[in-house]
Amino acid sequence: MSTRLAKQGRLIDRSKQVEFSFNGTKLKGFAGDTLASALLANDQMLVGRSFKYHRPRGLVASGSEEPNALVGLGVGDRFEPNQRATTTELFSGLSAVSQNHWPSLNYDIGELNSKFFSRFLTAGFYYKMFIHPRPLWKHVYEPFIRQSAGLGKAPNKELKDADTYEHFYFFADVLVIGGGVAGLQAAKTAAASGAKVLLLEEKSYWGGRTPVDGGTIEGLEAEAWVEKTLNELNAMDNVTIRNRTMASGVYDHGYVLGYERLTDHAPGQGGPRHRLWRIRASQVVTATGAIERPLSFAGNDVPGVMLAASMRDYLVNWGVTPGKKVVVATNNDDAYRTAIALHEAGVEIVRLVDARESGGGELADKARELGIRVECGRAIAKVKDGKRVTKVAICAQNGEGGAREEIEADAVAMSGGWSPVVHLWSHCGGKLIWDEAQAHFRPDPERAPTSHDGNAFVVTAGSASGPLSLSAVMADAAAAGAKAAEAAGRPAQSVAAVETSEVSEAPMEAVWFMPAKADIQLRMKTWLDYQNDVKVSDVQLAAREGYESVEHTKRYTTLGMATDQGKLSNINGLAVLADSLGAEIPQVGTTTFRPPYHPISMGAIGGEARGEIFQPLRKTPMYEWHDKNGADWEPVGHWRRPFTYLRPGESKHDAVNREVKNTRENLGLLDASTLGKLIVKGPDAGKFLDMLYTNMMSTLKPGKCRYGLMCSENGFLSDDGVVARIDDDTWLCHTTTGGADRIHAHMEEWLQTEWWDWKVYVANVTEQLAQVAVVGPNARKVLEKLNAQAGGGMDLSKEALGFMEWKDGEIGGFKARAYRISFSGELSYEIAVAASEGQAFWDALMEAGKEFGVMPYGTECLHILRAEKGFIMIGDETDGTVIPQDLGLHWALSKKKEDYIGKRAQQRSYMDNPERWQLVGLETVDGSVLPDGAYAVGQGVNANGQKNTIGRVTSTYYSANLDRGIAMGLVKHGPKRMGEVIDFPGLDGKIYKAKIVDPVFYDKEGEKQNV
Amino acid sequence: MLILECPYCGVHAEETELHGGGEAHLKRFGPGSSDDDFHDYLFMRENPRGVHLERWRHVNGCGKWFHAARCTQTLEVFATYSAQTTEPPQEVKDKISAKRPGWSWREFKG
Amino acid sequence: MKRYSAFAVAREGLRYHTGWERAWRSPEPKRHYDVIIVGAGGHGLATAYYLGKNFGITNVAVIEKGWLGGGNTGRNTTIIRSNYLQDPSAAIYEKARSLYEGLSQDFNYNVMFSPRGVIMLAQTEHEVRGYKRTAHANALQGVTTEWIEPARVKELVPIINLEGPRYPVLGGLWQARGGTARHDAVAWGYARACSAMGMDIIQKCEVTNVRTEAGRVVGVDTTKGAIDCDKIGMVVAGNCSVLSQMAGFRLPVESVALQALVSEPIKPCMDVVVMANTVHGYMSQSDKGEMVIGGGTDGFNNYTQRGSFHHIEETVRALVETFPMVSRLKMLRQWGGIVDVTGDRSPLISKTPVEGCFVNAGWGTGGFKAIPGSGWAMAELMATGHSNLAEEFSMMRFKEGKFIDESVAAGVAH
Amino acid sequence: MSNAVSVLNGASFSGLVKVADSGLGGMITLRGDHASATLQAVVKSVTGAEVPAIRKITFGAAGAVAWMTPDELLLLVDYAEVDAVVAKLSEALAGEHHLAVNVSDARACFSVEGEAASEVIAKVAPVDLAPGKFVAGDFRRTRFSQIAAAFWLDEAGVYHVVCFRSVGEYMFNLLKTAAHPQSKVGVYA
Repeated sequence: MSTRLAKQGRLIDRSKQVEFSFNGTKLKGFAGDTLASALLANDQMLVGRSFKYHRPRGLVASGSEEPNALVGLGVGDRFEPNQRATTTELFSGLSAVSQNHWPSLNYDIGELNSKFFSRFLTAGFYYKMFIHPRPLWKHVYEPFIRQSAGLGKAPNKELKDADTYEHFYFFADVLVIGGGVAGLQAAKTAAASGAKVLLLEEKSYWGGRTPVDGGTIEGLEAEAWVEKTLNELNAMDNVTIRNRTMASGVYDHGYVLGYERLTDHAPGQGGPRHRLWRIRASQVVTATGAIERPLSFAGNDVPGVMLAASMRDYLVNWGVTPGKKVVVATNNDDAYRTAIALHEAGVEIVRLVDARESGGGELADKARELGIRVECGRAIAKVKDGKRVTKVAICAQNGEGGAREEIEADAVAMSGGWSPVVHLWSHCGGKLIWDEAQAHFRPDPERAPTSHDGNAFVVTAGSASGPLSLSAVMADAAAAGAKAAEAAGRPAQSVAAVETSEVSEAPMEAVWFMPAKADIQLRMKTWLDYQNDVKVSDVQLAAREGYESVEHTKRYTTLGMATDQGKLSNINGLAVLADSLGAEIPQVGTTTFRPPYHPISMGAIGGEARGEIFQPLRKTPMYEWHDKNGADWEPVGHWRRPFTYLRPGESKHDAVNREVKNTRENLGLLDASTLGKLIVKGPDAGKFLDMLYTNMMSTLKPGKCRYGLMCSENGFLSDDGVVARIDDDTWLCHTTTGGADRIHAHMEEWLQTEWWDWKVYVANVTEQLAQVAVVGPNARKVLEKLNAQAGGGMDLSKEALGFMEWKDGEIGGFKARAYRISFSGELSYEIAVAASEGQAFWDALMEAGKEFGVMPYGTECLHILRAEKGFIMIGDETDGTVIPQDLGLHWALSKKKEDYIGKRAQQRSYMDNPERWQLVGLETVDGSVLPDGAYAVGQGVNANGQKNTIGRVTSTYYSANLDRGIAMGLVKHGPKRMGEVIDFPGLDGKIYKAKIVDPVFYDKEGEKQNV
Repeated sequence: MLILECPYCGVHAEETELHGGGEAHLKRFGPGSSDDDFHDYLFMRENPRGVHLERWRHVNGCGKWFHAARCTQTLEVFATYSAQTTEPPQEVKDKISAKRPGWSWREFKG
Repeated sequence: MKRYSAFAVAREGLRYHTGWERAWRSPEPKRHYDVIIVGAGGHGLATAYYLGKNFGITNVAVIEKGWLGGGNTGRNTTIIRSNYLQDPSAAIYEKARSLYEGLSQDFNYNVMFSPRGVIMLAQTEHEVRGYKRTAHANALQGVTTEWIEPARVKELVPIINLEGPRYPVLGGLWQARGGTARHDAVAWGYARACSAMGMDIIQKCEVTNVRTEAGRVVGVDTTKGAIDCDKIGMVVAGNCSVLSQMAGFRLPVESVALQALVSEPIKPCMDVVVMANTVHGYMSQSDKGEMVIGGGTDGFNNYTQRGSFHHIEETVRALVETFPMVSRLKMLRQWGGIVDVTGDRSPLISKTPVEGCFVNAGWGTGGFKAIPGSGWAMAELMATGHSNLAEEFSMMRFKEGKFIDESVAAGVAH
Repeated sequence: MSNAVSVLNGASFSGLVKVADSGLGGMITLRGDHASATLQAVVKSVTGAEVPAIRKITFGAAGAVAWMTPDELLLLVDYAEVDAVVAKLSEALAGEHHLAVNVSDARACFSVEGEAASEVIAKVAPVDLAPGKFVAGDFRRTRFSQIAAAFWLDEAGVYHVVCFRSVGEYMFNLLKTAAHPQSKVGVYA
């Protein structure tokens, strides 16, 4: 059984007991425990179920490579699935539940199923099954499969995450990733050059493996050296160090993401839960260490079978042992350290099987001296199936697994050698080479990832480079730190050798199958990927079926696609694949390494952008007034505009109709502040505007306004608005709400990149001004009243300010510019005042307007009023495929100009084509409202069997003033077909019959606006 | 996440301050041009796997458009330069040649 | 070729799966083929498949630089829908969708087409109008879609947050027979079927030159030697510009990065595909339980298959806002592909200035859903010189100004 | 004028740092040739400040001048004086190509004050704010999370942040969030 020992546990504080719960059972651990070590201390060997077969799963590793120990952590709005027990620091009140089982962890139906089916459920199973009959996949097979899919439970769908997140930008000369002895040494060396250094460590503690493995550095025990070095680094102000911060990805141009877990070890303490560091480093040192590989023997997935070095971690760091009678299996010397450590801690090593005929070095001798039974050239044939280890069968490594000796044991420590953690090196294109001696892929320093300047920007340090001995690791780390600092532009330094203790180790031997010629029964019980249940036999099958590319095998078997992304399984799987193909491992190659190194929270990625700062919300100066007065908001880009103003008990429809009638009969106010206002000034401004607009602007007289159209270079209508000429060399261009920034950018683009010799300056003054449309028969009255109250102001009479004229002056004591323009057909003024005074001006108008029946109106009323007049609306009549000619706007296309943006495009055959649909008005025969977006059908079908269409509705409304539906649309030969009735099939199954009419429905002579 | 140095304000701007503007040194064809010329001007973009000359705008910055010489295969940036030019200046061509001997792009060569 | 079936699986299970055949052969190239398809992605393999199936042309080689299905076919978010606005798009995507319905049976290989339904959320008045317009158009195009109200959206997507507050859900365009499929299986199923017809799929073979004589294509040079052919189909997505240069003509295409990501697998919580275009994000849940998430493209030419992280941030922000529970999931893996985008963001299935040379490209962000229809139309064009499905997608359209613009209905081309 | 109110009307927040709406300030966009002697003279006369070097802000008795682009300056003067100053500029520069326009009301301005100010801003802006990297008199246009913004550091170590008026509230809430009392990063402060 696994248990806590009386001694050892360098990371735990036995004086601080911590209570937590697992599957509802109250358990105890110590401060400094991880959830994993605490579970082991409580003899919780079984921690989860595998993905496919629901096999019982126990802890295999001690770090983020752990594939099995995934739990649901927390409750309610802080619940999170798939948290690794090995990277979860224990805290008081921690609540964890195991995953992927029903009804319980111990008795799982899924396991019974898979016990029976597993021999059929091999790689490719789903591709070969459930093909007939067709409907069953959706209705029977897939629902069944989906129910068994997934690992952890989904968070509650109704709850919003209780935690917050943030980002932080940081710039460094040298970023060192990994706080083991290599990372510390690299940081120390780099910092000595004066470089600005950032050092990140994903765990809460520093030093990595070395304090566990032992050895001395500069005469100090590893642990003491780590502490000393940390203190030195902390004392330097060019060094920043951060624990609990994982570098999750390396991206182009030295961009690295750091994932800092601020409160996961102490939830609810306030402040952000995670902070995502957006780091720019000119050089990156990856001191990410190496990961031990499992051995491939039958039953290597039984709870209690663990990586040898991880077992040592649990012993030394947390004082727990997974068993009392341990079998150790290895192909290298490092596992001897585990045997020795366990033995010295009083744990019985029932057998150490070393696959190497020649056995190990110094450590092996020491083990024998301690009386540990070491057998060379031997292997594990099979671990007896079950929820924990009970029996282990030993056989000769070089055989099929016959002549087995069965021994009693409750845990197995295995070591298949070590693979450098190359993920971060590879994210941005770093290449790997195969190291035959160590049987692993390691970074190829000659083919490092390159940055904006084309130079390498990632250097590896320590065992991440390949070497495993302490002396080699420290030497490599020091060199890496110096190299990075120099590449970051710091003076070169001669690196002094770091003195370390040395143990001579015998070379490892690659062992991809245990025993070497294991038969199919054994291979079908030999796991490569523990979480996804991929076995040696699956990879061999994939190869046999022609899925020869490593990517094919990965995808066909799901090897390495689990939440550990194959940290333990990839190399072993590759070796099996290579063997099956009779190829060399380097020829087979690896799959692509993609970020993140280890999963990071979506919350952290989103950062602070949630709730009210999810996106910027643009507000006009009168926003709060609208909000208090019933505004029903409509998002328009990042702006929000009142769609209508609801009165208590009023429906949207009624509110809109009220506004529509009142504006025509009395007085309406529209907040038009969102309309774009661009000042264009300079000797060449007229010439410039003549290129930008389809019509002539250079001839506009100061004091006058003109409606203008803009097209893209591709010929399509992009924006419209009223242009006012301010003085000889100054124009003010109004754009649509959406157009302000877009058209400003459009102008700057042409001025900067095409006509840079033209003397024109543009300024966007959209937000400088609050603009109010004062509309209706009483418009002049209310403004004159304001002037009267203020004892004077600008003359707004028909004579003094005619239609399509503007002037500056004062209105009601406000410095204002008044435009006599109308988008409604009513007597209408648009008044611009300083944005800071917008609310005051609006208040004054509302107050003075009372006696004239003033009401604010929203965008829907605006749309209806313009539709009644047959005015087009960018975004309704236009959609990016419409040219001015389609809308009968030929009058706005200057014949005098040889060029304007879009003119050439409009001369192309399909644009200059009478068959194009043209703008008309549409009136339903029965007065009803045409459905939005409806198409008019013609005769027959096209070559692809689709019904032929002859037109479509572009805008459609109920007009309260005319008490009937009115619409505009584009219809083939439309203007030539006045009076014809055409059919619009609705989604409701009805056919709407509409007559083609003139688009001007109201006040055709335009008398009302000219009073 | 690219970094480009804006030649106007000198900021080493990260991509989020910038807006990509597509192929550089386009020659505008207007009324009177042939269908082919106009078509090529609007749609036939250079799309090399390698050296590319392109436009960027420092939109969240000084607002200026500029040109960049960049490798689309490695994302190496050879140089950034003024937008007020119809062809890459000699020193820019030299910088590219130093890294990609024998390069060519439209009518321009190393 | 041995058929796949429950019986076969049972039989093999009893003999430890020793009897399975290769899914496809790995032959050396012959000296000459009637047709060479360059690119063994979904579109290329589908083209070859329908050349054989519909026109009896089986002396075909599909040449692939890397491994089959290793481009965008193997790295997309597997959404299948045909609720497009413009007639030519609706026609070819609906053709593709209807072929997907029967693909598993057609291949005797389960591509796991899952018509679970696709919703495109309307979160602004403009989108409401756009999607109603699309629904009207679809009704006339023979594409079954419907406009649904918020309450129905919530029924279909329990994890959605309807209220906003920023962009309340105003409804959605619902295509009940849209869905997803297992992307690798689509490529593998086509490959297996092509191989069974005697076609050669030649992987790890890069085309280094396209040989022409008197304006006519005569063959290609490859890293496995020269191969002659009567016709060639270029179906290489992001690399089409490079290949067309070899044949001496240019394409109206630019290559940019498109990114996607998956969460760690969780128990099923969302059975349909949801696209939220106002906030730029879309999401579905795979049969493994991962939330599969995609967003928009980068803004610059790129061949690295790596995108810029701020696009991932924008997408995740959008989805956290739309599906609050996503905040407590974790990103397991992010990746990028290179998509080829045309001037109107619609594809090219077209003859080229070189006789006997055809191109199928420009699918941008929307290619996977089109694979069967694209292959069907391309095969028809290559075999007969004309295809109604392909006609509007000719590269000539840019000269005439006859665009196929799908962005107009507030839609995106994912 | 008494009717005029700044976007958040003087609101402020205290957390890691103090964030406050700076109230109404006079702002003028001046486009023209920085090298022009006339321009330099009139800028000096209305603000007391020299035309700044690239990415700098200069201060004078009557105001300040910030470098926006190679052909644009931002003049900071008293809100009440803006019209008069614009008139002076236009008059003085009548002879050369220029554009002077009042943008005072188009802006929202905030001060960010406190030892953690650099860290708070570094949470939302892609700028290196390590000590010595961004100093008093530096002026930077960039992005604050999702909006365009400009900021500078004064002699007193106070950051001044400017953005468009319509997103003033977003900016305030953004800075408030970044200044959460328990969100100290602890690298610069």
